[in-house]
Amino acid sequence: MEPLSSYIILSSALLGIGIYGLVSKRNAIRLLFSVELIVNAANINLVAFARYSNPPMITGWNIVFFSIAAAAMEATVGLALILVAFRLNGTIDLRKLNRLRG
Amino acid sequence: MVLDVWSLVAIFEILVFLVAFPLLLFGWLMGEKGRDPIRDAPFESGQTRLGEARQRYMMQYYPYLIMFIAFDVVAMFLFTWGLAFLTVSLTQNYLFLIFIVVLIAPLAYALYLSGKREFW
Amino acid sequence: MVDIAFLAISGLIIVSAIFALEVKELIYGAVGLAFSLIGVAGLFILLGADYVAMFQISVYVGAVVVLILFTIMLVRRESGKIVEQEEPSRLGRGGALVAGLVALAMAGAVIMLMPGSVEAPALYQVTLRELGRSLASSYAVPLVILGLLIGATVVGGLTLVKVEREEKSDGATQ
Amino acid sequence: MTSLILPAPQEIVNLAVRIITSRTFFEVVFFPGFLNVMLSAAFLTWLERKVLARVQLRIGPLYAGPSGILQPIADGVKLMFKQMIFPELADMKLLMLCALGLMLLAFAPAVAIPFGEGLVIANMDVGLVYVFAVMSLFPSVILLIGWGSNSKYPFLGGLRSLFQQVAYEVPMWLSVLGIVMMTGTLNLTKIVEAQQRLWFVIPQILGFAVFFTAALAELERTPFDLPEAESELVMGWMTELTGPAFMLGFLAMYAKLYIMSALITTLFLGGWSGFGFVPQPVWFVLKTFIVASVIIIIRGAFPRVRVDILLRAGWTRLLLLALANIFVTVALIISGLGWVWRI
Repeated sequence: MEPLSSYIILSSALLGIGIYGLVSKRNAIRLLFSVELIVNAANINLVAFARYSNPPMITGWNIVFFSIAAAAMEATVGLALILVAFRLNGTIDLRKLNRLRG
Repeated sequence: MVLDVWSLVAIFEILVFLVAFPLLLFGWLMGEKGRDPIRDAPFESGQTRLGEARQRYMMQYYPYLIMFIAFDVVAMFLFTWGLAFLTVSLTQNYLFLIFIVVLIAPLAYALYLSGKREFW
Repeated sequence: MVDIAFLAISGLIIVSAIFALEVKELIYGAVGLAFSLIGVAGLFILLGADYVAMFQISVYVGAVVVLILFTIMLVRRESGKIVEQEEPSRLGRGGALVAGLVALAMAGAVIMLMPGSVEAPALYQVTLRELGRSLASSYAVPLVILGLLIGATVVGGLTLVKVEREEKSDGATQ
Repeated sequence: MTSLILPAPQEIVNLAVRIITSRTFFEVVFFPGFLNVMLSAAFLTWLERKVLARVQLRIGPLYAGPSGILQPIADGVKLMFKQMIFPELADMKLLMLCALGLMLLAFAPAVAIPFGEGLVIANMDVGLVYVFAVMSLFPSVILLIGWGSNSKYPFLGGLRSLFQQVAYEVPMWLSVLGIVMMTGTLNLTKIVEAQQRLWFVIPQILGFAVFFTAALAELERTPFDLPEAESELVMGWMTELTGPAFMLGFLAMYAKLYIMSALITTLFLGGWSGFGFVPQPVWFVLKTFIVASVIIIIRGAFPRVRVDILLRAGWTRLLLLALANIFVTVALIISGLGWVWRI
């Protein structure tokens, strides 16, 4: 087994990639990808800590179940929003979706 | 040499890949190459091609897709309940019944919407 | 053996996550995301959480990725081949910088604060029954709230996407 | 020190012999594993043509081997040497990747299915959910094939396939919940062991009906073969696959049929259990092929249904039946009959 720190480094890297996408991408679907990646980074941490705590706990798993379910629901609503935005504006480029700006 | 369950799965998948990929590669290497505008035209039962292929979307079935995502999650949670059903007390089993009952109204709404063609 | 598996899986996760964000075609991006999520499921398996991994595959890769693919196909309908014109501008470089700093800070902080190197306890077998029992006993209220969330998602998503009939008929008459 | 750098050839040979003669190797490569699924899928293509021919008062394949049994091999060789033609706007890399992915996905569930007592490659605790999780990846791959072909028939076929598989996945999962509740396990070996006294098809008859219907839809077989309706959509999402790529897709579909029949056998028909001195794997394979034959005969006997009716029926009737099955199971367990299936 690897030490716990390797899992944490991996999940930090995934978090970094997700934040990079959130900051620099303009396509709404890409942003959704980034959010999913960040959620997954958190899930990796939860499961890893559940495995490495002594004695191992099942709590981490349960939280991950809820996290995955909530992320799936969030993606559903997000995609519906993207669909509506595309229907109204003909684009999903977030920089062009600034009709509310005065 | 005892391998654990998931490495056996990985070995099996690698085996399938090692058989399937050379088949594909072999066919690609042996086959004739080069493009021909008539032969490469998409199959349209002998008609000439009219417009983009990626045109007709079955938008009226979108509610089914959203229901699928909702009930996929519900089914996975219900499996954990099914596993514990024999060992959990009856009062705690009611909880999962509430979990199902809560979802009946949204399901009915989605079915109602999917039945109305004019919304999609 | 396990070390090789961990390295391979983490490589898959990172590479396909970057691929998902950087590739030009959005469809390929979705495929990359699917591979990344499968990699995370593999990581869960390494950590002994088989059921969580199956949950991840069936909900994320089996359901969410399908919806993402469908939406991408719908969104690209009228707008030609490439939807986005990405410019690798200073925004991209700044984003990379911020992301790198955040990741470094996170990893550094956690590893500094952790007492020594934590070793895993001996392999444990969580029986799946225990899992269901803990869900049924300790997580009763969250579960019902999750049910409400799922219901709200179904209703909300459908109400968002559906076309209002009056609007449509108005457009037809004008 | 020299042995560290390069092990003696004798050791390599010894290791190879030990691997090849090991039980694991046999299981992975031959019997419950790769060759079994591959040859059974090839056999099923022959069986389908033969049975359909009998239903339609024809003879079917005749020339290759005794009564045409070598026809699949001839077909395979023919397809291998065909040129791969992709339409002009198609995404060739994506199509090849998806054909390969179909093959990997179709074979993957075979590892979890027990073909005899202890005769299973990976005896995993989450076997049932593993099979379902792998099967839930099919719709996205098929959708990608339809999209990548950039041709109208495959695209429509892919979309239909997506909606159909997605609609019937949930009733399929819920119909199995009764079995999970009765046995309290997801391990397929233990589920078979629980059926030693009575097969699950008796108490779970409702679940069996739902599962069988949903399996037909998941397999895209008649009466639910809308994704590849020959008279409307040519070959559905497989229209633009050619040569070896088509072979992989076709083989994957029949492997999926075989695996699904094996799953029905495992869950409802007692798995390997039989009587007499016939070995267990023979029983299992026999039952599997009987189920597959029934599925094939249905193709010869029923017409196709319309797509909106199909989807609506899946989400209303079948889902309700699956939920009813859960309540029937709860009643069965509360009434004290649960001991019959206790392991």
